[in-house]
Amino acid sequence: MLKEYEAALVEKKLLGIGNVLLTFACEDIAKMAEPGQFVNVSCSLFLKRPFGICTVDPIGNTFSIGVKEVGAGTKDILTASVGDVFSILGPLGHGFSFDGVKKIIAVGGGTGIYPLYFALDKAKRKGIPAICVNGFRSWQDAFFLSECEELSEKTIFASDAGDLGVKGTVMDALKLLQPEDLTDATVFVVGPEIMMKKVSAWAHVHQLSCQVSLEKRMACGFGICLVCVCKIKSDADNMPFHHVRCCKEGPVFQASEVIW
Amino acid sequence: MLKEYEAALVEKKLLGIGNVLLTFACEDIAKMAEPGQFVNVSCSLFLKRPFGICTVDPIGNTFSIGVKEVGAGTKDILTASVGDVFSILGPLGHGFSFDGVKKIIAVGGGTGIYPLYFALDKAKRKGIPAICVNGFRSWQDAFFLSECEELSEKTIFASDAGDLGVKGTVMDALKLLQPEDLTDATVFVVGPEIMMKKVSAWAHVHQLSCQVSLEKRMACGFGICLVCVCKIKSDADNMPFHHVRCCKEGPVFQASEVIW
Amino acid sequence: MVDLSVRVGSVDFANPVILASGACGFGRELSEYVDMSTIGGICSKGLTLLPREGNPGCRVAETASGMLNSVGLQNPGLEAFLQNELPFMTGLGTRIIVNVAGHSTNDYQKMVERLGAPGTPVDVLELNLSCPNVTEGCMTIGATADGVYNLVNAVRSLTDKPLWVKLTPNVTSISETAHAAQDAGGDAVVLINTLLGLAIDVKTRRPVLQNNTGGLSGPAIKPVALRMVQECYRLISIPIIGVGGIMNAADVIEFMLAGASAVEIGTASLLHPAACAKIIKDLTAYAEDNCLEALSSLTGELKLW
Amino acid sequence: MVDLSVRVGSVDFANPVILASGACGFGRELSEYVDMSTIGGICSKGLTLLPREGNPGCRVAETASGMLNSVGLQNPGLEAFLQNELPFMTGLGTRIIVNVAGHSTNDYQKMVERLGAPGTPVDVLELNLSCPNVTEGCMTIGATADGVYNLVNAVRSLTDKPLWVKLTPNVTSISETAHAAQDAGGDAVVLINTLLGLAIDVKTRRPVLQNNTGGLSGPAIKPVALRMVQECYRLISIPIIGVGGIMNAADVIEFMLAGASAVEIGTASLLHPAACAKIIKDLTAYAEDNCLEALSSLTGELKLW
Ligand SMILES: Cc1cc2nc3c(=O)[nH]c(=O)nc-3n(C[C@H](O)[C@H](O)[C@H](O)COP(=O)(O)OP(=O)(O)OC[C@H]3O[C@@H](n4cnc5c(N)ncnc54)[C@H](O)[C@@H]3O)c2cc1C
Ligand SMILES: Cc1cc2nc3c(=O)[nH]c(=O)nc-3n(C[C@H](O)[C@H](O)[C@H](O)COP(=O)(O)OP(=O)(O)OC[C@H]3O[C@@H](n4cnc5c(N)ncnc54)[C@H](O)[C@@H]3O)c2cc1C
Ligand SMILES: Cc1cc2nc3c(=O)[nH]c(=O)nc-3n(C[C@H](O)[C@H](O)[C@H](O)COP(=O)(O)O)c2cc1C
Ligand SMILES: Cc1cc2nc3c(=O)[nH]c(=O)nc-3n(C[C@H](O)[C@H](O)[C@H](O)COP(=O)(O)O)c2cc1C
Ligand code: FES
Ligand code: FES
Repeated sequence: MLKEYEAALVEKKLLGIGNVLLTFACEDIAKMAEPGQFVNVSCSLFLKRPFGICTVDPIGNTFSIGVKEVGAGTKDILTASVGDVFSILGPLGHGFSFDGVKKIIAVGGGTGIYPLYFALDKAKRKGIPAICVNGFRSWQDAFFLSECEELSEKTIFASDAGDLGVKGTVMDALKLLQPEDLTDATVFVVGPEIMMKKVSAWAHVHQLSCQVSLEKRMACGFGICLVCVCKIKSDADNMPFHHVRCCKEGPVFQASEVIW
Repeated sequence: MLKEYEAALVEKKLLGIGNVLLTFACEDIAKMAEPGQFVNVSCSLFLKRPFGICTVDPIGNTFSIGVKEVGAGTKDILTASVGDVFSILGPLGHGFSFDGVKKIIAVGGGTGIYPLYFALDKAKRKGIPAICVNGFRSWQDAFFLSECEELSEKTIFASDAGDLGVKGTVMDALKLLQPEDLTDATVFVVGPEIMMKKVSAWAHVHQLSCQVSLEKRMACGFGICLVCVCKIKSDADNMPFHHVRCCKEGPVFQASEVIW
Repeated sequence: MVDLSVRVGSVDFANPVILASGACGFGRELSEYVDMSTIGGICSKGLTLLPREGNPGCRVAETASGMLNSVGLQNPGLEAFLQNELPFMTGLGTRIIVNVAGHSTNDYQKMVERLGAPGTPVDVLELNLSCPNVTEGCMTIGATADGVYNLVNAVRSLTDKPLWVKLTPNVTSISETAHAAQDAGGDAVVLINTLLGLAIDVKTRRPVLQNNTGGLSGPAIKPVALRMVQECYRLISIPIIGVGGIMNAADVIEFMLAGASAVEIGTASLLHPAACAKIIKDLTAYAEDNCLEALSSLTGELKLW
Repeated sequence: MVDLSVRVGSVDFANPVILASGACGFGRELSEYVDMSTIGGICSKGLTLLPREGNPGCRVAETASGMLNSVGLQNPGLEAFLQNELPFMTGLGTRIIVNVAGHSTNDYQKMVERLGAPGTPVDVLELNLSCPNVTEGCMTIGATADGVYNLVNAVRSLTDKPLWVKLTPNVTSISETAHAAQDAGGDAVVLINTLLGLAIDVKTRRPVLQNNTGGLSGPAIKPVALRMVQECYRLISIPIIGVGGIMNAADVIEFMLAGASAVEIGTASLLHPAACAKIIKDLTAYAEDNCLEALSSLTGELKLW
């Protein structure tokens, strides 16, 4: 049986402006989670809040999420103290598929870097080479720089401000990849929708398989309320699309299936 | 201008089973409060919760309330930690009148002892002699025993269980008072409604002036919503009673005016 | 300096924040916490022709993000109001709205005639057709379009003052009753009064409120109030005053976007006496941050999907 | 051992806790968290004759102690349900209720005929006359007593299975629509579906929900639901299933005291997948602590003032 966990916050680590890594004690999630899966975390507001799983420590029985403050719920979560207990559901959803993946180009923007970090970590452990392309607004907003470099064969950063890596977006950074970087690569993208859409198109042009992690407003997070649906291409006759649950069939989808 | 205070909890002191004295930092309340007045204290539920002011320290700029856990709101307040900040309105309402009071017989039951303690303290400072009659369920539930003894010329305790003072209620304890104890006395009663009603009747029989502190469910606590009314005798022609605000005209009323 | 002023029909307000009926008394208590001349207006406790002691027993029940009240229009009656309260209110330096309740059409007529006479220092009469806590009049009248039409029609000619009609949300179609108010000559509708609700004490197996049911107010009802304001904004042409669960400046803006020309603050004042002042301060900051020349330009600016 | 079982008309339930339509899918996901054979029953997501993809865009808005949803009856349609979902539900070992929605009387008739045929492993049909998120049928039908009467009447003769009629709270008089359901041969009424509400995103100046409005559920609406259950309990004679904001065992008891024979748990399951199991456990403890022989004895035991 699955269950809802009462998990204590065991560590808070400030990563960058408004970005904090929260570590929770929860054996089951630490042991079961796969990259791309998420947890739904209680806060003082009515609904839980979903966050991609960033790291797991199946020995220490902890896992972590990276949280950026964007509203009342994340604010509340970030003001918690070590020792505070949260109701947490997880690991939820379908993460990245590693089936037949020979090389990864991980493209991340903002908080999208958290689940990608977990994917890079798994890739490293499986001996799958990875290239990492991360976009930030500016140097001050950046985090996980050396961590991503450590897990990747090649790392390219981009910043809107131009004070870190390439000036521009991840699209500008992708241009720096060499043809051999693309050979046999699968693209994993997590970030703002507009970025994922563009990277998907880029992957399509280069005939690379591409997986994206969609973010929708959720309620339950485990598939019973149908509020979180994404438009997915349908092969049914009179139906151009299906509404598919982001929390259950996703959040990671094959980019080729997504109707943006 | 009056204002709503953001007051930090500075001390928590366990007094007896489920009874805790909470001290808050708030200069204005510490300086302005009179015995019988109350504060309305925020909790995690929708409405604030009213509590009689128990002690003030106008030098240290703190005041305290005694809280007994009876439901979700008091439970929440009692789980707070030192340093936590509460929204507090106060001092509210009309407290005990000391006009012409020469001697006090303070009759308290349960949490009613908290505001009476404040009254005893003021009486002592004003040089008004006091007799204190407190009822508890049992010895385990008792608190403020030596504190009340210190402030009173005579103290009688009663307990339902009989393991502290007289076995029985405050009504049994009152029987132990000597005729001279009653001379020139004003009775202050705070406790369960049934007790206040009985003590009022006793005071009436002995022709003693009596003040009672009524407890009604409140919302605002400062007189604008009219949900907290008590039935007070009316001298209007075709109107046997008036609905009077417990939080504003009360909580302390002349017992002779109250329609129970 | 941003312009917070709003206009509701012929009456202008320094800002859109009005204290709601029944949640500010006659202003005495709140005036100890807030400089009342800085608020948009104040609406009196619901008045009846004769004094009323209201309902007996427990009159409040806490609910999730809200409360039920069953005060039942306790008020000093028209005469005592005119003598003791109205002069005080007049001194506050803000717009004065008087909430008028009654058992019968005749009651309303008498009160409108008196309060709405040219000389009285009253800016607006708010017809309360929506109090859920009395057995006659009020919500019974406000429950049907005919009831609303007939009542407003019966008092319309008795005064030149603006008549606002406060409607109950406990209806199948709020736009129908709002339309009736408009058709009968109402100058604005006030949406919404409380939702009829019940709270039960499991231990005693009795309703918490001795009146059994009560009116639900507070943030719990905000989504319903916003929906009704929006619905009426699309379907009627007189101004709307939005009420229901407003706790902060963002809530006020939501109501204005939905179509409210002004708003009333009820339960928020019970929780925080200076809520209205804080809201006005935050509205100013909002208007500045968003380079709004006039806050009133927000009214109805919601873009539906 | 206390007896938690309840009877609603001819159907008995192991306990009064039923999973509400739209907040449990077809039981698959919750069955990973809860032993479904321990709960009173499960009500399917609202079904329509043909598959529906539901409403586009954002479908959820958080509110104070509640949420708005605008799912709009996304469901696989009758045939796919019968083929893929009903067999799974049958295997859960609990009572099965199917929530039936439609655009027209004809839709309802076809579905009732098919689902209500003697052989189908369905215990109860719940007629959804109350979904606020579709433009035709449902709430439009449920908004008037005539609409309810005609619809229930049109399907009554098509099945021998119990028909529960799920009503909308967005009406002036819930007892009138409940009465209509009773008069037309409904076996029970289910009170309440969601309140119609609106949430606004101040930044974008658009409704949060792409359907503009949505249905309000959760503790915010509990006082309204309790009031409607109580009102109908006094005025109709068929059983009532109480729904709306139930989060814990105390809430269930409140609904039963108000007159509910059983209850449905909606939003609580979204927040806590095992909410129903916890509630049943706590109900057992409550019954034991209060020396109740049968939990069902609570129904209607509220003593009004
Ligand atoms: C599968 C998934 C994984 C996520 N992973 C992370 C993560 O690793 N780190 C992280 O910081 N955030 C992540 N998010 C986003 C995070 O859930 C939202 O930022 C959070 O719910 C906002 O809550 P709030 O109360 O602070 O903001 P609100 O006040 O609710 O909203 C503030 C803003 O955030 C947007 N928003 C709110 N909820 C969501 C949501 N569920 N999805 C997308 N946008 C939303 C709103 O439209 C609004 O503009 C993830 C979301 C999903 C669905
Ligand atoms: C003027 C005044 C002074 C008070 N002084 C003290 C004090 O010094 N110390 C103290 O511990 N308590 C005091 N109380 C009572 C205290 O306010 C309640 O115990 C508290 O509000 C209960 O909140 P709750 O959420 O824990 O209980 P709830 O869950 O709200 O209720 C639990 C039980 O308490 C009763 N109750 C709830 N609110 C009130 C209320 N306002 N008045 C009376 N009964 C209520 C309910 O009927 C119920 O039976 C005072 C009340 C008033 C009105
Ligand atoms: C304690 C209380 C008393 C009220 N009395 C009245 C009244 O006398 N007349 C009236 O029209 N509305 C009355 N109301 C309704 C409010 O004016 C307002 O319409 C309602 O509470 C919703 O707004 P809110 O959520 O901001 O409180 C009362 C509300 C409360 C809470
Ligand atoms: C996401 C969601 C979807 C719903 N879908 C349906 C539905 O398909 N059919 C129906 O009759 N009610 C539906 N409802 C209403 C619930 O069954 C229930 O009546 C309502 O939510 C109130 O109960 P609650 O407060 O316990 O959630 C839905 C509710 C929610 C929250
Ligand atoms: S959030 Fe409930 S189904 Fe996805
Ligand atoms: S609690 Fe509001 S008037 Fe007394």
